[in-house]
Amino acid sequence: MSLLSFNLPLAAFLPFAAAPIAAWATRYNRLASAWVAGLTTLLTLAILFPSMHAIFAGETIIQQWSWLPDIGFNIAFRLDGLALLFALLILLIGLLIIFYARYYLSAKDSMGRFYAYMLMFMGSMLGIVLSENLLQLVVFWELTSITSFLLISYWQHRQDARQGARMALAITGAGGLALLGGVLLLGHIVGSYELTQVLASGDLIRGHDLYLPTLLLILLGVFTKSAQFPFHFWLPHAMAAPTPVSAYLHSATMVKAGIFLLARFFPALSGTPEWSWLVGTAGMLTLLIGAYVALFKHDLKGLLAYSTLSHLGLITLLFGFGSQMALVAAIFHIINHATFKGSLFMVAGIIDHESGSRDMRKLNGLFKMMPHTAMLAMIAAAAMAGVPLLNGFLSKEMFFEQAISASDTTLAAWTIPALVTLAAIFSVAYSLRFIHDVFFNGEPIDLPKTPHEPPRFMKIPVDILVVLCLIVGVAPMLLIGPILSVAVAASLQAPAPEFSLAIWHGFNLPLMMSFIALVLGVAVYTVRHRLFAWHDRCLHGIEGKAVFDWLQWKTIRFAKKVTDYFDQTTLQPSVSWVIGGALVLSIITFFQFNSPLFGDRTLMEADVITILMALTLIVASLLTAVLHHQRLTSLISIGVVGLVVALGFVKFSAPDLALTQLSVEVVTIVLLLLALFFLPQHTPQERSYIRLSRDGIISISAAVAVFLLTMAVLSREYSSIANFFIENAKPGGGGTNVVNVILVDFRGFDTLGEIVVLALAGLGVFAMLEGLKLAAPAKDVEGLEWSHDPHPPIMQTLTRLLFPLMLMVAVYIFLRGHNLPGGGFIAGLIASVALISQYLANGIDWTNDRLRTDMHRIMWLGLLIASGTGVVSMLLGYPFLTSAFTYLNWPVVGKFEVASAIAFDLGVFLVVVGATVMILVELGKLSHAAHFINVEDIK
Amino acid sequence: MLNLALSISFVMVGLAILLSFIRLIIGPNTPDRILALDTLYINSIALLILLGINLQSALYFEAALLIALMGFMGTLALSKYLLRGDIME
Amino acid sequence: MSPFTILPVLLPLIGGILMLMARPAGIDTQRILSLILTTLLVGVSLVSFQLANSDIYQVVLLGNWQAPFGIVIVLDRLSALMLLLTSLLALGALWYAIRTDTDKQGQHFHVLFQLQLFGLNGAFMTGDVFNLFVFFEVLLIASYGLLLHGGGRLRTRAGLHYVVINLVGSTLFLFAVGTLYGILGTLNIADMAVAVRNVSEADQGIVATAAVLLLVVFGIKAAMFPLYLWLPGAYAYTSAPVAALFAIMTKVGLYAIIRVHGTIFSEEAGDLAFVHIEWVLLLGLITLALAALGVLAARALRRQVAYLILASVATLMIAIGINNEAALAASLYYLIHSTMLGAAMFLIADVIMKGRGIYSDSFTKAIPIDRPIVVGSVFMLLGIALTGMPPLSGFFGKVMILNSALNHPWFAAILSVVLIAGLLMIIAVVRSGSLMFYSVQKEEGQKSSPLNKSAFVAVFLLMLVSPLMVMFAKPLTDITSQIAGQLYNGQAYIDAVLSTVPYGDNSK
Amino acid sequence: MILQRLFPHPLLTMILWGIWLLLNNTISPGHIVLGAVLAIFIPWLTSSYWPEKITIRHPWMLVLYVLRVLFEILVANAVVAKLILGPQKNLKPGFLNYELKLTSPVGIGLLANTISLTPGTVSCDLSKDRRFLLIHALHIDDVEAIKAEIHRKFEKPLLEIFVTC
Amino acid sequence: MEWLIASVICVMTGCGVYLTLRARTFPVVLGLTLLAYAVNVFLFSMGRLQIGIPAVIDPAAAAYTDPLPQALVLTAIVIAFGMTAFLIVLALKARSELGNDHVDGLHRSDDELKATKHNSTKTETERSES
Amino acid sequence: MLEWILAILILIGAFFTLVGSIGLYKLSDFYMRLHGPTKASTLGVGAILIASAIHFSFKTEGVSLHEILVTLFLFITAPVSAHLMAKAAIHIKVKQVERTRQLEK
Ligand code: NA
Ligand code: NA
Repeated sequence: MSLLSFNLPLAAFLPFAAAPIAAWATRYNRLASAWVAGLTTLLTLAILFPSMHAIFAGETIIQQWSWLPDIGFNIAFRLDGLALLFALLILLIGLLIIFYARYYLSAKDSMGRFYAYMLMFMGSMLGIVLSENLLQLVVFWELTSITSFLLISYWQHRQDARQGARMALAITGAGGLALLGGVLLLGHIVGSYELTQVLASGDLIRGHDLYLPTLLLILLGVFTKSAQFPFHFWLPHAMAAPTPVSAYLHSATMVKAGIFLLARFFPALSGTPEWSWLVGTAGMLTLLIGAYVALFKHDLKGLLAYSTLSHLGLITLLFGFGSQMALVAAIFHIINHATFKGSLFMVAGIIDHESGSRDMRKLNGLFKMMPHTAMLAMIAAAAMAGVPLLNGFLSKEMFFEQAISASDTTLAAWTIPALVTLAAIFSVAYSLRFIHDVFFNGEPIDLPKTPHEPPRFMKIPVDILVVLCLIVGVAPMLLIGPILSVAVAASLQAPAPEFSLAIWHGFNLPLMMSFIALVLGVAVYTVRHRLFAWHDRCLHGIEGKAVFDWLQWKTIRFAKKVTDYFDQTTLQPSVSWVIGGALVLSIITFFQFNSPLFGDRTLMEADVITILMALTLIVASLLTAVLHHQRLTSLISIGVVGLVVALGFVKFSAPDLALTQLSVEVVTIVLLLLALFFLPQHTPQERSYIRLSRDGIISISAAVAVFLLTMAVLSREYSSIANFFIENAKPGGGGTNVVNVILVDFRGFDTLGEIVVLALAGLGVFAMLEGLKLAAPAKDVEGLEWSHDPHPPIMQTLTRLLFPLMLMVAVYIFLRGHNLPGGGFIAGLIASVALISQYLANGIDWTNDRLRTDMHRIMWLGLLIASGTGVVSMLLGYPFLTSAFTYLNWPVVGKFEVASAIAFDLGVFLVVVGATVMILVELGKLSHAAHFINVEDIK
Repeated sequence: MLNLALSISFVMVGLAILLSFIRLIIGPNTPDRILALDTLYINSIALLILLGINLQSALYFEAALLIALMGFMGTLALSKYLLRGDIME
Repeated sequence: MSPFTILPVLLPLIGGILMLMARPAGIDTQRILSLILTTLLVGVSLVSFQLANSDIYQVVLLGNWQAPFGIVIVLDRLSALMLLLTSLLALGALWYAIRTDTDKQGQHFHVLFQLQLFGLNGAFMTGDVFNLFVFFEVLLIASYGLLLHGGGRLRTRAGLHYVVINLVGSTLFLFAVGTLYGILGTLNIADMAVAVRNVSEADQGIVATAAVLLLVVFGIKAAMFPLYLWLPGAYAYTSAPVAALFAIMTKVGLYAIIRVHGTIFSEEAGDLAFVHIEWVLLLGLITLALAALGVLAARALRRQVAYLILASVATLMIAIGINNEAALAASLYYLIHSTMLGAAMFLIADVIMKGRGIYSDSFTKAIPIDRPIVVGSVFMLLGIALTGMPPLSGFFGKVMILNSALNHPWFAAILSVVLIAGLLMIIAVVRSGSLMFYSVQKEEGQKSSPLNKSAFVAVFLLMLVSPLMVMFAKPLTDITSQIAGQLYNGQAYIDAVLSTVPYGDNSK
Repeated sequence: MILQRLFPHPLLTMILWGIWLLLNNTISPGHIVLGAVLAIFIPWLTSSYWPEKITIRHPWMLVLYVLRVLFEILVANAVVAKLILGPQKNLKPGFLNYELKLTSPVGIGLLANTISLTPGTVSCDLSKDRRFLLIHALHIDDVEAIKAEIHRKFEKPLLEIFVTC
Repeated sequence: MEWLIASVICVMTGCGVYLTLRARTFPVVLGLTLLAYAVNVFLFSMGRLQIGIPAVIDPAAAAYTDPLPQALVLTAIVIAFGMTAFLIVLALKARSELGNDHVDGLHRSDDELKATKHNSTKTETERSES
Repeated sequence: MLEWILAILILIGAFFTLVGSIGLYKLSDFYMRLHGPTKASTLGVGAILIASAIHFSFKTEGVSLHEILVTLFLFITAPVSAHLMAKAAIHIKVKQVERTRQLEK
């Protein structure tokens, strides 16, 4: 594989790879990172060099590798004239900037960080211009946003740097996201993200329904990046960056990325009125605003920034004209602008560097102190103003020409040339200001440093650029002709039109416009002081940043409002949302179907006693809710609910459930009582009727919904898998109590999970109670002293008597569980209640002395046994939790069944005992650590 | 005969439950309510046994047994709560 | 069926028991054991992943009972992915917890941790709706314990809210499961999928209602609007390693939607096909919008991170809601990204918080932290990844999702919400990042605590996932595409589950 | 000695054995064996919860006592039913303090139980020194008569059954 | 009979939801307990209502009720018990940490007020009322 | 004959259960009401249990005596409950009807 088959990705990748090296190299030598950066740039140039021949021969090089073919995301690079032009701009100007920055940065500044960021930025830019795949292009596009953020905020201690960087990132990041959207749409329309195909599908795209949204999204990307109105305001604030950054990013390269896209997508998107209007309007407005505001900036870099805006607007406007020649002019101006603006920024940097100020009101008469620099600045500024024999003049002439020819097609024929000329007037004026205000105009005022010529090498990059301005201005075709030609051809995806870059086209309208601009520009400059005063009076403070800040502030405020509305860190609204959400979703969904609410299953007759019990249950539930302010009463009435539910289970053929419910009920009451001691005995009345009615509505809706749901199911027939269990419980599971066999065998895994839950509850309670200190009331609610008899002897005696009996019953319930109602869980609860009754009657210390077992141990033993039975079956080659049973026949005892499920159930039993006792006893111990306080103190 | 007796008994026990429950509702004191709950438990035993006879099934017996054995725990705890606040000390 | 299949569930269960047994031996023993077990679990998950890397489903009939009568454990590509993700995340979180002594701040950290993994893995592998409920409860109660671990005022309150909301959720779960059983008469997911096809028109409304109820339940876990309100507090106020582990918790909800709804209400379900899907999409869009606003509105870093997680989960919901194979594949790619990077973000928030001393994580000017370049770079990369900026995994995930939505009727809404939300998050994270790392001032008497380097390793490694996901995007997306393909071929799952015969003698 | 440790409470063992068989409603050999094992094991397990030894002098008297109590309950039920169903104003409820001769805690417990089980009286409190039992009676005509009755019917037999320890 | 059961579930649910929406922890615990009862009965009734035919294999039995919902409810009861225990202890912990038994805690510390400044003075007053 | 005995026993049991609850409902202070449940727990439940024992002894093979246990357990637990409730009531000074005879001292 030759280098030429992968030099494009390599070129884009190399700067990224070099970035960490540059950062690292600075540890050893401050200048090492500059060397790394410079050599990397040269190397990258060298890597691209072999391909250039082909490009000038009109070829397009595409190097691609399939990466994510499913979404059309390939690693695909493209080198054509346009890409080469931009790549050269990026690399050559980059090289000069790297050179320049080495002298610009002060000893305090971290060279490593700077050059690392620079290299990453360079790589990102190369990535954009070399991308064949559009998604890949978006990646590099956003990378330039990120790296430019890093570069702008390079002096991170400065607030303006941080803010400017953030703003730039916000705007260009937003544009990047829009571009992503546009590219996705483009890919959707074309069916590919490959540029080659997209460019070949111009008619398809323009004719597509999604053309306008696509265009809008892509233009959003373009306009934000290239700082077109109304997104222009980030650029001046990005000037907080070190000047090399401004020179590189904000004049030569990054801001041109948007322009690059206009050139790239020209064949695919242009040629429609939408294109002309959108692109043209944005360009025109930016051109005017930039040129106008530039004049009023007292900051050198501010002036250059707005001037840059203006020139970017100019280029954009040219693309808006949409003609082939306009494209030529646009691309030509891109080159020219990069040269003169780059040099001007560097000059500004030199002045700043040497004088310590950029304020043109203080900077005066520098010509005497730095004549060389002044010469360079004057030439570059003249190029910017469009003075003949300089490159700026040439492209500006072409621009005027295009403005005139574009005006043919519009109604208000004179407006475009007029406005363009107006912009040119201001352009001349501010260029003049840049020169005259700084280098002449009297003596410097209060400069921090005495200015003198910078180090010789610092001027070399400026020298080179200014010389280029001159050469291009004098002999344009010599240097620019070939590359411009291939770039235009690549942009058009068609042979470039005939163009001539002659200096002299005769006396024509454009020349006249140039002349007017020059003359009136000088005139404007001479009346500048009056203009400044007028401007300060009328237009001062109107700025895009204010709008941006306001918008951002509004957005954040809105965000906070919305977020606070939902996320109040309050429980009740959250619960209401959950219940309300469930109600709304299910009701809407139900009515999307044509199902009747109720089915036609024959229902059962109700008998008197059931009606009575149901009424009891209903009233008890209501009582619990109504009386919840009296907590103890509420607790008693929930006890009734539990009891009646258990009775209901008995009535409807669920003895196991009844037993479970009964035992759980008992334990729950004890549990809640233990806790209630440490809580207020009464719930305060709620006075908010709004809340009460809201809760009432939610509760009643939930109740009605559940009623309907229950009836809806119960009034329908169903067929279930139940028969299998009934048929297989005995032969397959070895037990006749089908519910128990399901629990320990068919669905033993559920039970395993369930005891883990219980164990975790116990451990969780244990962990929570550790070190918990609570206030306990020293008197009861009525202010009565507590009874002095903690363990009434009669209770003591009789519960002790009961203890062995309860254990006996627990064993009984445990052993019968497999065949008759009962089982490990219920037995565990009985045993727990037996133990707890001892704690209750005799106290914790007394009982603990006798128990001498840590419940942790009981729990892990239980878990171990339960999971152990499952593992044993695995060791025998059966799936986890497979049960086995057999019948033994012993003398005297007779025939009995031995089932592994019993072992499993034993595990359940132990965990239940361990967890339940742990929970209750740990809770009981709480009073040991409690400090007793009077009820009044709690209130 | 037996069925008639059972029906009457069910109604009587049902009434008993109702009366106990009314006491629980009206109170007036917490001990009254505890007492009512305790009585409800005992009434439930009667109901369960009757149900067992009615349904000809011995499977409901254990429920009655458990109530007899453990139902008092609630009463115990509630009473102790009134006496000491701290029921396990 | 391989006996190995059960191990991802069994190992943490035994691990939990061992931790409990090792309690008397002290925290050091528990730590070593816990690390060994979790590393083993990573190994087991890797093997499982390999095992599942075929079109064959590994089905275990627990108790050797034929589905749908017994409970089945199913290892397919998706569950294997979730297992692997969980174990890797767990290892990172555990390492961080140990190196920062978080596990010492309360009782039973390691028991809870292992059993949390048991719950998670069980939920990922079970093929039974009710068993899913049980495992939800296991993972929830373990998460309650972990969430509250260490205590503290705000943590306790957040825990209380979390617990109550989830208990309401559990109630809803049972209502939904009950209804489904009451109509379909079965609990096995595969069997339900078969039963749903035969549901009469008269019963469809009820089944659909149950489906949506179930969606609400899963939506609570997944933090779907309007059920997400537990998340910001819970994630913001628990300890960092727990929050990191919780990055997978929201994914359980999404997983359940994919698994349960995706299987039962699949294309073959007739009128009931994808009855849930528009809700997922709609609520996902709303959640994303609110999450982005939350990121922007946050006044402290941890809360911002919590909302970032919410946003990534919402993006996943949208991807699932788009409902095609490509979108699902994209969502799985994004799921890996969101889980690992979200976890890393919580950890780095903790690093920053600890570094800033009394200023904690509030967005105020504070003292510079120790090693700002290392921490700052990692934070920036994580920020880039989580806000979906290139060139990290978040961007690629997002692009894949959007690309898969191109033909969706709601494309405009999806595109605008995703892009605008992305922008808001970028703005917010840049603000907080520049505040945390740029806008700093040295102060008399305030010293930042030194960086815990060994704990930071976990953050760094988790962060590395993002570039790796980009570098290996191709193989990774191949895998996610395979998973999505398998998931959209629900019939294969159903056949595999229902046709697996018990081991040995059929009659046992 | 070993026997003592094996059967810390022989009576309890017997009772538990009986209970096991009753619970299972069977006298199958298997259950007899299992019941015996449990009846030995459980008292052994719970022996520490029984701090004082209970020695019963005349076990058969306990049986007699139980029968007597059952009979008293039967009679008292009828009496009290009449009282309850009759007009309330006729009722003369009241408290009385019953001075105990019994000292064994189990004995006192049984007596208090018996009193409560017999309709019409409820034992409400035991004084701290365990000498007085506070009793509430639904209807009191003659306090001393009630006390005497309690002593005659219940306490005296119990005194004979339980040995002081 | 079905109407009765549905009514019972309905009222338990309603009361449970109402209590769960209260501002203090104890009623919330009671509410969740009631909700658990409600859903358990609901789940149980999904096997349809059967009288006198428990699922215990007996040669004399003509039919059996559906045992599966019963097994599920049993599991659900146990889990609900564990959750209730956890929650009530958490309520105690919250009381200890937050200083009162309000579900949101009354006394917010300054640092949190700074961190999450609440727009809703409404909720604050509402909270102090309740 | 058997049926008659059963019917009578059941009715007796139900009757006393009802009487107990009537007492609970009707009597005028807590201490008097306390006497109600003792009726129910003794003769009320007892009679029904005997009926059950007879019923199942004849209906199924073998005698059914486990009903005795319910009574046994009740006889141990019910008085403890009553005792504690009374103690609690006295402790919190629950009101008595005026005509209640007070202690001799
Ligand atoms: Na000047
Ligand atoms: Na205590």
